[in-house]
Amino acid sequence: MKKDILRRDFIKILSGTTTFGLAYRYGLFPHLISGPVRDALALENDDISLRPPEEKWETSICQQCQGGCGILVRVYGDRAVKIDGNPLHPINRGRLCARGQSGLQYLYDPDRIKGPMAREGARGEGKWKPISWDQALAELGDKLKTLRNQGKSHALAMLTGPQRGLAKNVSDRFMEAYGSPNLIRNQSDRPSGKTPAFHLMQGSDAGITYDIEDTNYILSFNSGLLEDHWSSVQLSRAYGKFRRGNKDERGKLVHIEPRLSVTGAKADQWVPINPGTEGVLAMGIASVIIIERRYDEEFIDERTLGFEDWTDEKGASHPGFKTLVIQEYPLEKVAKVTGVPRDMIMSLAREFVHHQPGVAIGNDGEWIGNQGIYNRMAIHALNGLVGNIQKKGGILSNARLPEIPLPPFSPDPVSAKGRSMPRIDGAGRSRYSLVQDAPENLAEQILKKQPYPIEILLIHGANPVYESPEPDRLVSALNQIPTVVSFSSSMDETTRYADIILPDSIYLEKWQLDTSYTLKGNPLVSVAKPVVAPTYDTRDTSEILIALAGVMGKPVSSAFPSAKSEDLVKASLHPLHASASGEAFGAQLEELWTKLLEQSGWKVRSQEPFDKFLADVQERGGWWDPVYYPWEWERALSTPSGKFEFYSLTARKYFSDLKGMDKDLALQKIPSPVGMDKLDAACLPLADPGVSKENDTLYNLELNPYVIPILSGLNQTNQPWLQDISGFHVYQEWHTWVEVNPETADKIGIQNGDWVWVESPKGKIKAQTRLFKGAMPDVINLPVGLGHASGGRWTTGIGENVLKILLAEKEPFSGKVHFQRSRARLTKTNA
Amino acid sequence: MDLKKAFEHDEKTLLKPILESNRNYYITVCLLSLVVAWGFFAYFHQLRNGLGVTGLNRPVYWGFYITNFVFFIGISHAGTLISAILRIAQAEWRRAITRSAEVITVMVIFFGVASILMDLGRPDRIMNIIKFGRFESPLLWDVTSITIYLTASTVYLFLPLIPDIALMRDKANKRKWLYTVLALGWTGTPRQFHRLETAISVMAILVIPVAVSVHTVVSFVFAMTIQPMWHSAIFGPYFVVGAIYSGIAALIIAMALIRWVYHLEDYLKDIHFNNLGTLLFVMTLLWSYFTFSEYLTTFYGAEPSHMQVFWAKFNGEFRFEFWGMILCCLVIPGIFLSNRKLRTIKGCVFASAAITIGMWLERFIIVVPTLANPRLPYDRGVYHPSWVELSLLAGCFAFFILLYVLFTKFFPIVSIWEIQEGRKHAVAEVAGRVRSYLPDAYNIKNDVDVETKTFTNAETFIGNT
Amino acid sequence: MAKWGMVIDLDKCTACQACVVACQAENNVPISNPETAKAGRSIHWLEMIPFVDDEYPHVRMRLLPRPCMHCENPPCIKVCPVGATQISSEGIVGQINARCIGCRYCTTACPYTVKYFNWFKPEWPKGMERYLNPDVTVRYNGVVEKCTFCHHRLQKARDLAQYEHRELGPDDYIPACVQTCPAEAMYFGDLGNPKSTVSILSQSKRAFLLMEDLGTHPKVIYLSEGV
Amino acid sequence: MTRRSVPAMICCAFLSAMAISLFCISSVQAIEQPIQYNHYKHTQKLEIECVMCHQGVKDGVRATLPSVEICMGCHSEPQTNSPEEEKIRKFASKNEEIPWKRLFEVPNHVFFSHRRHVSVAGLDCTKCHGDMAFRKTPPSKAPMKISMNACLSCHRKLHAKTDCVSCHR
Repeated sequence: MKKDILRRDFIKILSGTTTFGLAYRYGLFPHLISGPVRDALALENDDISLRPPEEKWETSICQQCQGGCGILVRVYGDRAVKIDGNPLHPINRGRLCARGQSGLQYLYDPDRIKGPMAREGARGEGKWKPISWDQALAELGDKLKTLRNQGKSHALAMLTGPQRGLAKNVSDRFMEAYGSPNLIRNQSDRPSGKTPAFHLMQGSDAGITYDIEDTNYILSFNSGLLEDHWSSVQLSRAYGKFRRGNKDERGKLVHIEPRLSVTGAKADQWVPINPGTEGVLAMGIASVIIIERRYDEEFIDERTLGFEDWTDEKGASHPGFKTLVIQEYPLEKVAKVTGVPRDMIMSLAREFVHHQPGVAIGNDGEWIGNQGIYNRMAIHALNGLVGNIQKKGGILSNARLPEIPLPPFSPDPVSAKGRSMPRIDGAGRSRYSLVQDAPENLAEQILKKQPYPIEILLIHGANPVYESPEPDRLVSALNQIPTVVSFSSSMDETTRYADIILPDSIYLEKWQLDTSYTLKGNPLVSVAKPVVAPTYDTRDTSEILIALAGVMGKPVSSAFPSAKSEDLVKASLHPLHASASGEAFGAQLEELWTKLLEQSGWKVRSQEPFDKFLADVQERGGWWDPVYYPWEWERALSTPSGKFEFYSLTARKYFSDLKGMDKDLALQKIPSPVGMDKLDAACLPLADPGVSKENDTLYNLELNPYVIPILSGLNQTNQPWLQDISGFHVYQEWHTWVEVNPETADKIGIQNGDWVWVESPKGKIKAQTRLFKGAMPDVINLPVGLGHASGGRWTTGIGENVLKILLAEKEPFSGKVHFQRSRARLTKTNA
Repeated sequence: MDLKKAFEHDEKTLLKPILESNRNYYITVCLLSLVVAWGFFAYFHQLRNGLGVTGLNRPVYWGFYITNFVFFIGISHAGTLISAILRIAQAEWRRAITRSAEVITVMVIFFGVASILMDLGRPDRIMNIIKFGRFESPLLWDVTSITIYLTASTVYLFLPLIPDIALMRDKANKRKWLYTVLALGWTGTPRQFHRLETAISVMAILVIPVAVSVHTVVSFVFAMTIQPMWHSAIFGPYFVVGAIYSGIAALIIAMALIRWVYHLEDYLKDIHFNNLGTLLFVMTLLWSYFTFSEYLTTFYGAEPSHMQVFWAKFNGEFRFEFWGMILCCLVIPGIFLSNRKLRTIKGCVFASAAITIGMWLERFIIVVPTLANPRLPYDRGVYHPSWVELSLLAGCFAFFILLYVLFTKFFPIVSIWEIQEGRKHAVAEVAGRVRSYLPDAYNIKNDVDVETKTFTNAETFIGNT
Repeated sequence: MAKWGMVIDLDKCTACQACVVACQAENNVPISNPETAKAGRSIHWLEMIPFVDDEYPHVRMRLLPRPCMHCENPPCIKVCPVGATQISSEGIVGQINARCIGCRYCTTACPYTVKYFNWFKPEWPKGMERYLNPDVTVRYNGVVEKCTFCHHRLQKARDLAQYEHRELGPDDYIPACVQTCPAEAMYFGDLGNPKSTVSILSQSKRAFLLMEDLGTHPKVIYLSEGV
Repeated sequence: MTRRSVPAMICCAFLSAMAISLFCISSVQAIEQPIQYNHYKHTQKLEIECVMCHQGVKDGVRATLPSVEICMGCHSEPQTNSPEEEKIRKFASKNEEIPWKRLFEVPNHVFFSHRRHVSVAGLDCTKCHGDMAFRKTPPSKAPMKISMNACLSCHRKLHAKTDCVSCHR
C-alpha cells in the first residue's frame, strides 16, 4: 500500500513539473521565452550569417512641411532606420524637428495605401479593389484623352497642396500640355511670405523674412513663433542664437497671446490679451511711438508713403497712418478693447523702440485664429515705423530664386484654347485679382457648374474635406464630378470620395528638386533622391503624370523629355549650373570664405563641368547662394510707389478696379472711421477686434483655437510618436482637450479631467477638460489638428475636428477661408 | 486518576476535528478551492500577457502586490513572535493558543513571498537573485531574512508538533505513514521531552530577533530610498509594531473561528481573548504613537515634496483610505478594547477584523501615495487595481484560509501535549514561581528546594494555601 | 577616464520635443497608443516636463526636457537586487535588460522618475518594425528600460576609433537628442575634461542641477533662462 | 522498502522531475551543416587563413560565414571527387546561398566587435572558437561555449573594460 501511494505521488510530481516544462518550452508563456528580440528583428537575422547589411547615410530633403530641411537617412540594408539633419544644409545645419525625426513612421506607416485601387460600390462607401498600374493608367489616360479630343480639355481640374520645385514644375507642365487653366494649388503662402498683408505694404513678391538671429527684440503678436513657424528648425536655430548667440545683448522676447503657449512660456514676458485684438494693440503701440515721436524719421521721410496725410498726383488728399492712429486708437480705447493695461502698452512701445533692431511679428499667414489682413498690416506697420526694413536684425526680403525650369516645349492649339478659358475658381479676376489660386471657391463653383462643369478632378497632396469649413458641401461638389482621382498615399477624408487612387510614394522614395529660403533671405535649391525602394506598390506622382501624358500620346507626351523624375532633376539643374552663381552646400567656414570673396568682387565658382556640379550638389544635398545684398531696395519695396506703404496703393487699385456687387461685398465689412472716406480707410491698417465681447448669456465663453505645434500642417498625422507628445503641457495626448482657467472651471462647475461638450453656435464636440492656469478667465483654448475621420489607426477617431465648430469667414483680397474664434459654452457629459 | 480522564477528554475533543469531518467542511473547502483556482487563472493570465493586465502604471509602479507582501509578512508576526514572547514570559495562558498562532506565521509567509513573485515582471528570472544577488539592495536583505524567518518558524512550528504527531500516529487510523514519517520516532521518553523543551526554548529566543529583523528589513525596502514619506528612520520599529498589531488581530480572528467551528469553547476561553485583547490595546496605543510621530515629523518639517504626499493622504485622493485606516486602527479598537465591558470575544473579534482591514489600508497608504506623487510633476498618479489584482488578493486570502483549514484537518490546532503538560505540571510550577517572587521572610519554607520539588508537591501545596 | 555629461540650455530650448522623438527613433522605444497613454504607460526616455507656477495673469510655465540624469550617486543602482542597473566607469548609468527581473525597485527609487517598465511585450505593426535600429535591442516584456545616453553610439564610436588607431574625438559620440536639437540648446561631452564645452558651460552662473539637494550629483546640467 | 526511505524517495522524485523540466526548457538540438566541410584540410593542409573565408573578422564588427561566391572562387572547377564539393556547385547553379548554420552566436543584447578583438587586441581565433580549425568534420555544437563568464575572465586578465555598458546594449 505504501509503495502505491509513493508511486502515485512520484508520478504526480513528475507529471506536474514535466507539464510545466513542456508548456514553457512550447510557448504557453510567450513572453518568458527570451526570443522576442529575435522576433522583432527576424528580418535581419536571415542575412546575419552571411554578410552584414551595408550601412550608409543618404542625403535627401524632408518634405513633411514647408521648412525644406536637408536630411541624412541612415539606410541599413534595404531599410531606413534613422533620419537626422544634414549638417551641410544651410536651413537646418544637421538639426531636425520632431516631425522630421518621425518621418520613419510616415514611411513605414502600416496604413498607407499599398497599391493603385479602383472604387467598388458607392462613393465614400470605402470599398476598393486593387488594380494594376497599367490598367489604372490606361483607363485614366483614355478618359483624359477622350475629354481632350472632345475639346473640353479645360474640364480637367487639378487640386494640389503646396508644391515646390520639380513637383510644381511637372504639374504645371502637365496642365499646360493638356490644356487646362485649372491647376488649383492650395498654396500656403507661408514660406515665401506672400501673405497679402506684406504684399499690400511692401510688394516683395519673393516674400519677406524676419532676421530673428540678429535681432535684439521680438514683439510677437500671437505669432506661434516657436510652435507654428513655416520652417521651425531654422527658426529654432535662429532663436537659439537670438538668445545666446555671439551678440553682446541677449535678445528679448515679448509674447502677446490670449493663452500661455510654448512661445509665451519661453518669452521673457507674456502679455495676455483679449482674443483677436492683437492688431488694435499694435495700433496702440504705434500711437505711443508716434505721440512720443520715437519713430525713425529718416526712414519714414525717405522710404515710406502715407505716414502723414498726403495728396496724390490728381490732387486728391488722403488721410495718413498718423491721422488714423491718433484719431482711431487713443490709448484708453486700446487698453479697454485689448485688456492690456495702459502702462504696459506704453512700456512695450518704449522698449520696442529702445531695443532696436527689433521686429514685430504677427501670425505669418496660417489660417487659424483669425489674424485678418488688417490686423497683420497694423502689426507690420510697427516695423515700418521704426525703419526696420532691409536691415540686419529686421525685416529682409528674400532674394530671387534661381530658375530651375523643365526643358522648353511649345503647346499645341488645343492646349492654347483650353488654357484661354477662365479658371474655375475665379482666381486672378475681379475680387480674386490679387491671388493666383482660390481653392476655397471650388465647392461653390463646381456645384453651380460655373463657368463650366468639371469632368475630371485630380487631387494631390490636399485634403480639403478635412480642412473645409463646410465638408458636406464639398463632398456633394465632389459627387458632381464624374471622375475623381486621388494621388494620396493615405486614405484621408478626401481620398475616400475618389474613384481611382494612384498612391504617391512618399518623400523618402522619390526624386525631388526643392526650392526654399533661409531666414536671412538666401535662396536655395535642394535635391532629394530616393533613399529606399518604395515600401509598397506606389509611384512618384510626377512620374504618374508623365506616364499619363505618355498614355495620351503626342502632343501631350512630348511635353516631357523623359519619363523619369531623375532625368528631369538633372535637366532642371542645367540652367542653375549655367548661371554660375552660388555653390553647393558646404561647411560654415567655406561659406564665410565665399562671402568674403564674392563681396570683394571675385566670381566664386569657375566654370566647373556639369557632372562635377551635379555630383557635388547631390552629395551635399543642394545648391545655394550664400551672398545676400541688403541694399537691393527695388526688390524689397516693390510697391507701386516703390516705398513702404502705410497707405496701400495696391489695395486702392484693387478696390477701384472692382465693380458693382463685388465692390460692395468687399467693402461691406470694413468700418469707416468718422471723417474718412471708406475707400481710404480700406487702404490703411484698420485693425479691428472682430467678434465683440458682448454679454452673451447662452455662449458665455470665448473660444480660442490654436494649432498643435507637433501636428501643424494637419495632414499625415498617422504617426504615433507625434500623437503621443501633442499636449504635453497639460498632460494630455490622444484626445482633444479644452484648456480652461481653474477659476472659470470652478464657476461652471467642472473639474480637471471631466468630459464636456464644447458648443459653439455652429455645432458641438466632445473634449476633456484640462485646468490650465495659462488660460485667460472666460476664454477656452481648443487645439486644432486632431479628429481625422479617416487615415490610419493612429489618427482615425483620435480626438475631434475642432474646425467643425469654428465659424469661417473669407478674407477680403484673397478670399482665403479663415477660421475665427467664436463664442462657446461648456456642458458636462460622460466620456 | 482525574488527570487521566482529563487527558482522555483533551485528546478526544482536540482530535475530533481531524477524525471527523462534516458537510460544512467539504463545502468550505470547495468554495475556497474555487476562489483559489480563480486566483491561479488570474495569475496565469498575468504570466501570459505581462504585468500590463494589472492597474499599475507610471509612476505608481507598486500597488496591491507589494501592499499584500508587507501585509502578509506583517501578519506572520502573529504566531512565532507572540508565541515566543509568551513562552519566554512563561505566560501560562499561552498553551491553548500558540499552535494556531504559529501556523498563521508559516502559512502566511508563503503568501508574502508569493506576492513578491507575482509582482515580478520576469518571474522566470528569479534565479538571478541567487546568481547575481547584490547585498547592497534591501530586497536581498529581505530575501535573506525572510528565508531565515521561514526556516526558523517552520522549525518552531514543527518542534512542538512532534509529540502530537506521535499521538496521531498512535491514535488515528488514517495517514499513518505521514505521521510516522513526521513523528521522527518520538516515543515520549523524559529524555526526549527534555531535549524537546530545550530546543523549543532555544528556538523561542532565536526567533524573536529574526522576526523583528524581518519586518525591519521589509520597512527598509521603503526607508532606504529617498522618496518622500518613505525615507524615514522610524519605519523599522513602526513596521514591527504594525506587524505585531496586525498579527495579534489575525490571531484573535483565527482563534474565534476555531473555537466556533470546532466547539473548543473549553480550550479557547474568554480569558484568552481578554488577555489578547488587552495586549492588542497596548499595541493600538503603540501603533498610534508611531503613526502620530511619523506624520507629525513630516507635517512639522513641511518639505514640499513630502507635504504633497501628506496632503494626498490627508485630504487628497487617498483620504478615504487614510481616514479609513484611522477609523479601523485607532477609533474602533480604541473603543472596543479599552473598555472591559466591550472587550468580550465578539468585541475583540470585531476590533480585530477592523484592525486587519485597517492595517491592510495602512500598508496601501504607505506604498501607493508616495509613488502617486513623485517629485517631478505628473498628472496621472492614479491607481485603480484591475480584476487580476483583486482576484489574486482574494486568491491569496482564500488559499491561506484553505491551507489553514487543511492544517486543522491534519494536525491538532490546539497543542494537546502542552495542555496536558499544563494540567500536569504548570499549576504547581506557577505556584512555586509565585512563591519565589515573594519576600523570603514569613514565606512558607519547605526543606526541599522549591524549584525542583514543587512539581510533585503541587496538590499538597495548593491545599496548604 | 571620460565622464560623460549633458548640458541643456533652457534659454535656447524651444520645447519643440524633437529630442523626445529622436530618442524614441534611435532607441527602439515601444510606440504608445491611446490605451497605454491613458493608463500612464507610455515610454519616453526623454520627456518634456511642464512646471506651472503662480496664478493668472502672472503664470510662469517652465518647460524642462528631462533625460536620465546619469547621477554620479544614483539611487537606482543601489537598490537593484541583481545588478541589472549599473554605473560605468565613464559615468553612464546603464540598464542591462537581459538581466532585469522586473521588480521595479529602481523605478520607485529614482526621484526623477526616469525609469520605465515594459508592461506588455513591445510590438510593432507589420511593416513598421523595419525602422528599428539594429544597434539597439528591443526590450522584453516585464523589464525596466531607461535613457542610456545612447551608449551604443559610444560602443560603436570607440570601436571605430580604436580600429583606426586614434583617440575618440569630441564629436564622435553624441546622443540622438543632442544631435537633433534644433535650437542647439543641448550639449554633450566629457565633464572630466576642463576644456570641453560642457565643462565650461557647467561653470556658468546660470547652471543648476535638478533636485541638487538630494545629493545624487546629476550629470545633466541645466542652464536657466534669463540673463 | 522501509519507512526511512520514504522521504528520500520523495526527494528523488522531485529532483528527477526538476531535471526533466530543465531538460525540456534547455534542450539543444544538434546542428547539422549542409556541407561536410573539412576545416583541417583547408587551414592546416592548404594553409588558408581563416579570414580568407570568414570575411569581416579583421575589419568588420561582425565576422561572416562564407557565401557561395567565396567557395566558388576555388571550387568552380572540381578539386576532388568528393560529393560534398559537388554540393557547392549545386547551390551556385541554383543561385542560392549555402544555408550554413551558426555555431557561435552572441545574444542580441551584446555588442561584440570582431575587429576590436582581432585587429586591435590581437587575439587569436582559438581564444573563443577553440579548435575549430582542426576539425575534420563540422561539429554538432560549438566546441567552446561563449558565456559572459568566459568574456569577463579574459577581460579581467587582460585589464580590458568590464563595465556592463561596454558590451551590453
